[in-house]
Amino acid sequence: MEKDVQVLEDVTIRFAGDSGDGMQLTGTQFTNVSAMMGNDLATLPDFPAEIRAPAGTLYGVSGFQVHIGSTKIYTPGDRFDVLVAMNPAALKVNLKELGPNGIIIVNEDQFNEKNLKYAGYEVSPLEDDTLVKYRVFKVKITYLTGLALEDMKLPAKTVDRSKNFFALGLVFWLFSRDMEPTIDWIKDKFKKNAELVEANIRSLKAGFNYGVITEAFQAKYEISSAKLPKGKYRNITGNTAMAIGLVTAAQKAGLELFLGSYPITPASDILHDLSKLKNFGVKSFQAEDEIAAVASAIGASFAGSLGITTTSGPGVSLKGEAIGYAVMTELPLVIVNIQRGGPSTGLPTKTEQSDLNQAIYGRHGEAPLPVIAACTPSDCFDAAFEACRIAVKYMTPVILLSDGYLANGSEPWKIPSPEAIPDLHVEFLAEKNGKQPYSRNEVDARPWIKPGTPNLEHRIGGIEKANNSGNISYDPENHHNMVFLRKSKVENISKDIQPAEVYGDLTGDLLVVGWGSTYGAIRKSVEAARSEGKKVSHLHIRHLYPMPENVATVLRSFKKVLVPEMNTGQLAGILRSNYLVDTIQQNKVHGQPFKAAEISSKIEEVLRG
Amino acid sequence: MEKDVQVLEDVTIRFAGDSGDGMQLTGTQFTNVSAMMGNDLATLPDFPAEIRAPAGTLYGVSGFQVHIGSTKIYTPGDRFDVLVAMNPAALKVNLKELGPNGIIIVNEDQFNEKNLKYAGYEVSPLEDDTLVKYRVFKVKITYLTGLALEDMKLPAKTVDRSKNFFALGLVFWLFSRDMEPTIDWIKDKFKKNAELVEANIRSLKAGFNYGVITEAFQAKYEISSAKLPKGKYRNITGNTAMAIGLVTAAQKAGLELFLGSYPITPASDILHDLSKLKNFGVKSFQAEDEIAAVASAIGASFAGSLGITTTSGPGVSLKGEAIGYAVMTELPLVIVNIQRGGPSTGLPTKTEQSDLNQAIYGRHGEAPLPVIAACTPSDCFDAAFEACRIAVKYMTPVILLSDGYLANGSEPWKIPSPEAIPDLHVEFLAEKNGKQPYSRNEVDARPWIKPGTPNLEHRIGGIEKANNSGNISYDPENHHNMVFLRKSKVENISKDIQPAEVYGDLTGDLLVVGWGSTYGAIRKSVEAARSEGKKVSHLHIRHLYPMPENVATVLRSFKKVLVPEMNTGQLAGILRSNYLVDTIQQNKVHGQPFKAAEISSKIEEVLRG
Amino acid sequence: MSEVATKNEPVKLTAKDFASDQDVRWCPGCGDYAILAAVQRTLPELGIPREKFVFISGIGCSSRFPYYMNTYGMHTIHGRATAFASGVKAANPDLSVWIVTGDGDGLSIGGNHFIHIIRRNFDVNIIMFNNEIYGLTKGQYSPTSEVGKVTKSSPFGSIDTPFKPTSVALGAEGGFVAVSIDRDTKHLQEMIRRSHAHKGTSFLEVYQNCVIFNDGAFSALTEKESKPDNVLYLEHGKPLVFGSENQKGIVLDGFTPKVVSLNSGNYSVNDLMVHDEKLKDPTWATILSRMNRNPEFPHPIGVYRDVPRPTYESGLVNQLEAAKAKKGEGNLEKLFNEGDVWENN
Amino acid sequence: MSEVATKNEPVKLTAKDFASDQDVRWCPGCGDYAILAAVQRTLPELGIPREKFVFISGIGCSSRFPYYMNTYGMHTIHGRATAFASGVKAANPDLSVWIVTGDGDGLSIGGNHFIHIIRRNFDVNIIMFNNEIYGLTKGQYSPTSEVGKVTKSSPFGSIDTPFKPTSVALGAEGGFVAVSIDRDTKHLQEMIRRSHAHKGTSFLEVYQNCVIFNDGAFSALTEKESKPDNVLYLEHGKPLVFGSENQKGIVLDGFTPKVVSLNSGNYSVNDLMVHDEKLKDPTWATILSRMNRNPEFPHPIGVYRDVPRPTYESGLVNQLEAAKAKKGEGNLEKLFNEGDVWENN
Ligand SMILES: Cc1ncc(C[n+]2csc(CCOP(=O)(O)OP(=O)(O)O)c2C)c(N)n1
Ligand SMILES: Cc1ncc(C[n+]2csc(CCOP(=O)(O)OP(=O)(O)O)c2C)c(N)n1
Ligand code: SF4
Ligand code: SF4
Ligand SMILES: [Mg+2]
Ligand SMILES: [Mg+2]
Repeated sequence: MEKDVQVLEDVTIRFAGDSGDGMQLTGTQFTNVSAMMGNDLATLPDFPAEIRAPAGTLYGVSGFQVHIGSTKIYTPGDRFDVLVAMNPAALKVNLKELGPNGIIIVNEDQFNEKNLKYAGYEVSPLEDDTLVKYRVFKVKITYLTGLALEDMKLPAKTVDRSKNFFALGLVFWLFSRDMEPTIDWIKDKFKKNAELVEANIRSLKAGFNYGVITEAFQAKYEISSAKLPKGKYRNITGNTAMAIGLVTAAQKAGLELFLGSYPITPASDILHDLSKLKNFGVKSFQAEDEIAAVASAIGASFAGSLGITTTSGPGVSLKGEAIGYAVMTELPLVIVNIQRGGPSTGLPTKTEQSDLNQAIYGRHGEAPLPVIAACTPSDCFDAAFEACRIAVKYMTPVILLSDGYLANGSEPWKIPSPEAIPDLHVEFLAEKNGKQPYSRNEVDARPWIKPGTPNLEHRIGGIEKANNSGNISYDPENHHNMVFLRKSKVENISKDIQPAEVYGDLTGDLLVVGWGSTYGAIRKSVEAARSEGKKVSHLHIRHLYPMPENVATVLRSFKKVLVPEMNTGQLAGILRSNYLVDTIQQNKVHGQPFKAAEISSKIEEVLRG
Repeated sequence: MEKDVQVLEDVTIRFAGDSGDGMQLTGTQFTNVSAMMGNDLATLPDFPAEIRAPAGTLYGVSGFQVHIGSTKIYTPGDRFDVLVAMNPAALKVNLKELGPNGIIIVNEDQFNEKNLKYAGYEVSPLEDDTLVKYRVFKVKITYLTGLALEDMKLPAKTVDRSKNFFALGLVFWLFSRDMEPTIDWIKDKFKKNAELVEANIRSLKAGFNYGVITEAFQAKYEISSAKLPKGKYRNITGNTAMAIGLVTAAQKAGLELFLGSYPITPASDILHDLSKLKNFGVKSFQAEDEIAAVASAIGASFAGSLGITTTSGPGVSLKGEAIGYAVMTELPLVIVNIQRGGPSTGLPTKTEQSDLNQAIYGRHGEAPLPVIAACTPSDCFDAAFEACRIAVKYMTPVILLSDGYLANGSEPWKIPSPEAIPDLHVEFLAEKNGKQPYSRNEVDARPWIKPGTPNLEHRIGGIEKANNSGNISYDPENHHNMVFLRKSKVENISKDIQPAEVYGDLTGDLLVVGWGSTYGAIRKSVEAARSEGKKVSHLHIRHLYPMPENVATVLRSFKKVLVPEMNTGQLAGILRSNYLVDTIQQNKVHGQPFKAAEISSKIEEVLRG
Repeated sequence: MSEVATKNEPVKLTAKDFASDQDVRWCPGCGDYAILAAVQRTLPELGIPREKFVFISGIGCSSRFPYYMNTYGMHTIHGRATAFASGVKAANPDLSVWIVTGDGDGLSIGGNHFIHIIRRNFDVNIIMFNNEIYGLTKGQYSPTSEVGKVTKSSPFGSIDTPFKPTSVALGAEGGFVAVSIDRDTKHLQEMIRRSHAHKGTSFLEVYQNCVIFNDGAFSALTEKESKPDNVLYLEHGKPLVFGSENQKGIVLDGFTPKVVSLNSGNYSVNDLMVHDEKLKDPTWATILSRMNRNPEFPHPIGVYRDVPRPTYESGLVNQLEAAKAKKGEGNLEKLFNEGDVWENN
Repeated sequence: MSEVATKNEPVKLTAKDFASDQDVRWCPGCGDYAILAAVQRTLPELGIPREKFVFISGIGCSSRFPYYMNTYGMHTIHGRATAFASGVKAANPDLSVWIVTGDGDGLSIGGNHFIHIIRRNFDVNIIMFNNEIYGLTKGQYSPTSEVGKVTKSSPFGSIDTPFKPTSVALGAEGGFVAVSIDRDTKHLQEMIRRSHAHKGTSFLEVYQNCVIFNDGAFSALTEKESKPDNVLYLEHGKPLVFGSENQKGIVLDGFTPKVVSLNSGNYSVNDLMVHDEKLKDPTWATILSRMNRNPEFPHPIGVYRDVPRPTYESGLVNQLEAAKAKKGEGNLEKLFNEGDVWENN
């Protein structure tokens, strides 16, 4: 049977099921195939806090959302157009974000009494009018997968674990995806188990063919490839990009990378990724806690490595004292904070931007250090590189902020050529030449002296030091001067960084200012507003401390300033303090990224009022 | 021989010598006697960082400054009028702060070659013209003490240890002090050693008589008693006042006080003081580190005690995570931070105000909590009481800031009547009555439920909680609401606190805004400016977060706002952010309190230009 | 705690009374379920009113425990449960305080508080769920994981020598040290009872299976075929015998334990070491704690050591009472007026 | 470290070469001076170029140590020296890393890093100055202060059972554990040498007199009259003899050591325990570490245990080399292009 083919500019799909249903894997495969077919895209995995919650429960639902398109994609999509729900709980949890007239594909087999009860449905939503506004496709996925594998005589568990490939196959068909990359992937992934390879490929094809054959679907869709800049691409998550960025910086600086880390959601994957890169000379050290993690990284920096420590908010709260020590000893160090919902343990698997104040102010004493934030998954690569650049050039700890959304979300990364990446010149002091441990160069950085170098023996420590000599000094004047020297050294970095990115005109009615992962949602909403002729621009601040010099001027060139943040207004507070500029806040602390539409309506509201 | 008696309005004396010379004791005795004679006063001890540095060294000099007067005394004195220098190093270190035409009393016996060399004097300053501008009294204190004790046949060490009493006796004579209280004190202090009692009293009297007899001194001085409000007084240091304030609050709340603490300069004395108060039901727990200290205090609060933890900056940096937990679990807790020079280990024995930003912002996530600062030594009592009041009324952790200067400095404390101190009504939930662990009362506080209460079993934790039930909740809306509820609960405390204190008119040319221990110096300089007819007022902010409601209006009623701080401008930054008001900063980070004169000249500068 | 019971109405509770209304959210098959059940079954026997129990945990899968107990509870922050518990117990010694922790929570980030609470000897009960892995963060090696273990954070195998939790506890002056297994319900209940009975800090390590990230770590100790050769049940006053037919035993050669066969004719039961929990010196307990370093040896399960010493909170309370007896109940008037006081008129 | 020496020019340094230009600022009479002198005197013998030494400390009087050594040094933050040192050694295994800590720094706030570095077995040397008090903060009790000790923070006497630092180290898998005394210069130098010689974490506890806040804490071990009865010098392979005329010895009754008189005629030297540092099981060392719990017993001074096992950094370096051998030196081009890559044209 021939079906209609409709061409879409973009589509957002959410795969949802039990933690054990393999939804992350299914979503990732769909993503990778779409990427390879040239779509731009953004993804949003959404894990439950439980490792493997009991099947069928609401809190055990695991989701993976992917937004693909033939134009630039900024966000994983405000709502989704297609919901694949492997059980009633997945339907229940996700239905409210399905867009008007959206497509629902359900595994009908799972809509039994027990599961309906778990999901809190008294009557099956497939039977009443819950879903009348949507296009519902009830598919007996479990049953059909079973049929497809019948002659293989596999254990029931194995059959059950293949059903996500059936679902994936069906969605592949629906959106005219190429199955080959996934088939290759299955072959590689399960290469030690020929039976599984066979079962999964069969299920995938069965799902695809179901789309071809059945009458249920009237139309299928196509999404043309996006006009991304020429080049090689791969789909990349923020955490992987971060790990690669850090290693790249170490290589370009000619340093060994030492990672001192302690596992914590959502930062652990950076530790995992870097642990694999031993052939890059990466020494990863799983410390006993976050204090030991940062302390060991500082020790490694003292010894001449690039010391890195990765964590999330609670870990940063523990590292404060040691970070202050790095400020005092003026050693390079990058502290990566993958922010999550706070305060305290908060919402560990959810995203938030609430650690900005802590990054800037969260240590005792005057302990200034540069703070940088990544804005998209692939930007984590660049932000990591930039953080390392500043750390080694200025002999300073740097805090690099990302968040749960960037960490696990993904997008196509235009793979750079390693040669095109600038070198980070690091020179260790090799001979005295009149220099002392706290001598200053043209940017007020002190020399980096590697233990093992003859005649440069010296001691550093957390007590105030005399400038130049670095000896302990209780002298009041010296203390005053050193406090201000450390501050001005960092503040002068503002001359050595890219101006903050302005999208749109340099003056206007409204400036929407953001930082970090709200980048995409803000950009999309500002783009939309501008396309309607509104005088709105977007200022994205990547360097939070010190800020680029252009921020002051840009802020003052707009009638109003709107600051959307996933916190209660931390950047807004800082802008007010720095620039005495009034701000309008838009704050959402839901553990979820902003939807572009939310910002769009705020823009309208502000412009109206 | 009769001598002139001159009446002074105030005088500042600095006692200085080796760490082993007993200068703290000497200064304290002079202070107490002056206090009992009705003078107002303020003191400034100045310890070396070393426990007992080698005799004669510059860094081993220990000083104690006391400013007494017959009028209100706000500071320990910008400069001193009298310097008692027990050795050359003490002279060298202190000379630059001796006022014009100041009196120097030196122990001539110590000006030997060795000591002069230690102090870096090539020629004895008693021989060249180093001291021409001063009135120098060379006294062979060691020799004369020896003479006075000759027939007692004491070991040389004991004789040497008595010489500070000789110096004290001499100063007592010079300022017409009464020796009796000190004699009583000696009798009590050394009651186990009759020989020491005798030796010290003899030395004291010998010093006094030396003043009477010798021709060296032409005049002696008197300082009339100050017109302090009627009442009973004692001289008190900030740390002692803090300890008493905390116990008072616990008693007035009908709670046991649990102190979880870890020693750290300059906070340890609070631990020491509270450890003695076991008959008040105070349970003091010296934990293994600061994390255990704060965690145990939170545990104690959960169990129904008033949980307190005392520390200094580095300790607060370690406590951040647990403090966030107290925010989430909404338990009362007072975190006392006796600020010292930072960052890192910094200048541990010196004073500074650089932990304000940390107090307000120094935790991951949105973790708002009230921040209060004491402003004088005796005010530590009131501030401690206020911090406890807020903690138990609002079920919230509170950060209470003091600093090294307040901690060790002293002033007369008008002893309140315990009955006049208000009760802090604390009610534990005893029965459900429809309440849940996270129900809210009229000020949005949740109920305090003591384990051991039947039928109210419940669990708390650091994961986001559903309002009312307090159960774990991953619900996005609930999280958003709870983040804002915790914030508004704290911000609404602004309605329940005293307005910020304004000294002077409510409008004018210049408002000098301060917080914490700069209170005295600012007040003195503003008083001076006003006495010259300048339109200057002083706004003192005791509640730093939330601020009292009057701050906004007052700030906007002056042409200029000057913010002197012992940091790089932390309060200034907050005022700018909160009120969009431009500030002029005066920052001194010397590890020493401001001198009133420094602020006076800044006031002039600002008014001029 | 037994005084508590007599002071109050006799309580007749059941396991169900200790189950909270919260859904238990561990992975299906996780060993944590069995431990929860064992605790819920044992508490009613202790004769303590439910409201006097407090369960305190850190962070980890295991540390979700308090939510499932219908008692007072604190789910605290990672590694600090022991420190929170110290405050709870000091503030109210009348409470029965239970600490639930994991091998990561208790021995990695929480190692310091762990050794300090043990030396101070608060009368609290620590149950450490040792699954030799970080469960909640999805599978990194822990301080009890074996050398060479491949995990997400040790893709080439761990190079950390693991701790023996019992050795650490003994090195820190542990007065009560015991080991049990999630699957061995009866034994586990007995150990919980014994933990409670000990006055002072009791440390109970429970081998716990993480089905997702470290499945089968203890299968040698739980599977029918292998268990008899790998588990040595300790009983006070009894010789150390094990094996499917009780055909093996432990003798001591100097300080070094040796496995001997009772069938060989060279050794009889009378030659074997006799277990003594009550030895003042912890030497024997230390030998037990290190026995299973060698694959030939069985894992000693049971109470290694049970030697009381004064508790911290009793010392504290004594000092308070002595001070009150000596100086009288604290009086603010007196306190305010200490030292040199003068009057201004 | 000995390879290091051969790789470089032979160095001929003296104690003076290891003294920095900073004034030593301990209290006159403090035991720290003697330890500093012993270290400065011993290092030149080790045949390591001066620039390869790194001294790392935490905070405390003792932790001022690095400032006085003309080597590389880090005076870090309270309790964390061991953690900083782990990073230094991992980053550059070629350095000779020495950690100086106090009983408060190393066992109170730093207890966790202490036990973890020991179990991981970095090849570093820890010297703990144990004065049984907090010196720098002016006299509070420490985790090694005895029960009942009256200090500023324990005005009614401490109620904390103290740690035996050596027991803690052994419980944490310590491979080298030794004890010396500040006043016993020669012995101390020998122990420093031995610490250095051990591959892996060496732990040397030095009893150190704080003249200001805990004067005489170890006088029984240092004063001429009392020393012979209170100090037991350990020598590998030698029987445990002590007393002014070597008239006393130690025998073992089960696991329990007993003091016997060699004059009584009941015991001869041949009956005594013979010290063995090399026993694989730490049992004997554990007995030594707890011996002086009883006032009748002497304090064992010397090397309790010296049993090497692979170091952490060697494991780390091996993994790096293996990875490079297998996959080749890391190549960014390859790394960037891992996984599914596509071309947009
Ligand atoms: C300060 C801090 N660091 C890290 C984490 C992340 N974290 C949570 S649980 C855990 C380890 C859990 O291991 P374990 O204690 O063995 O418990 P299990 O999950 O295995 O029961 C870690 C590292 C955290 N929550 N807080
Ligand atoms: C985070 C932190 N907490 C507390 C302190 C205060 N402090 C400095 S040294 C010290 C204890 C010192 O005792 P010990 O390690 O035994 O060294 P000693 O002075 O006796 O040589 C303490 C509590 C600090 N510097 N930093
Ligand atoms: S991850 Fe492991 S320990 Fe955690 S709940 Fe699942 S099975 Fe249990
Ligand atoms: S206080 Fe004690 S340990 Fe510190 S330097 Fe003085 S004598 Fe030594
Ligand atoms: Mg575990
Ligand atoms: Mg000490």
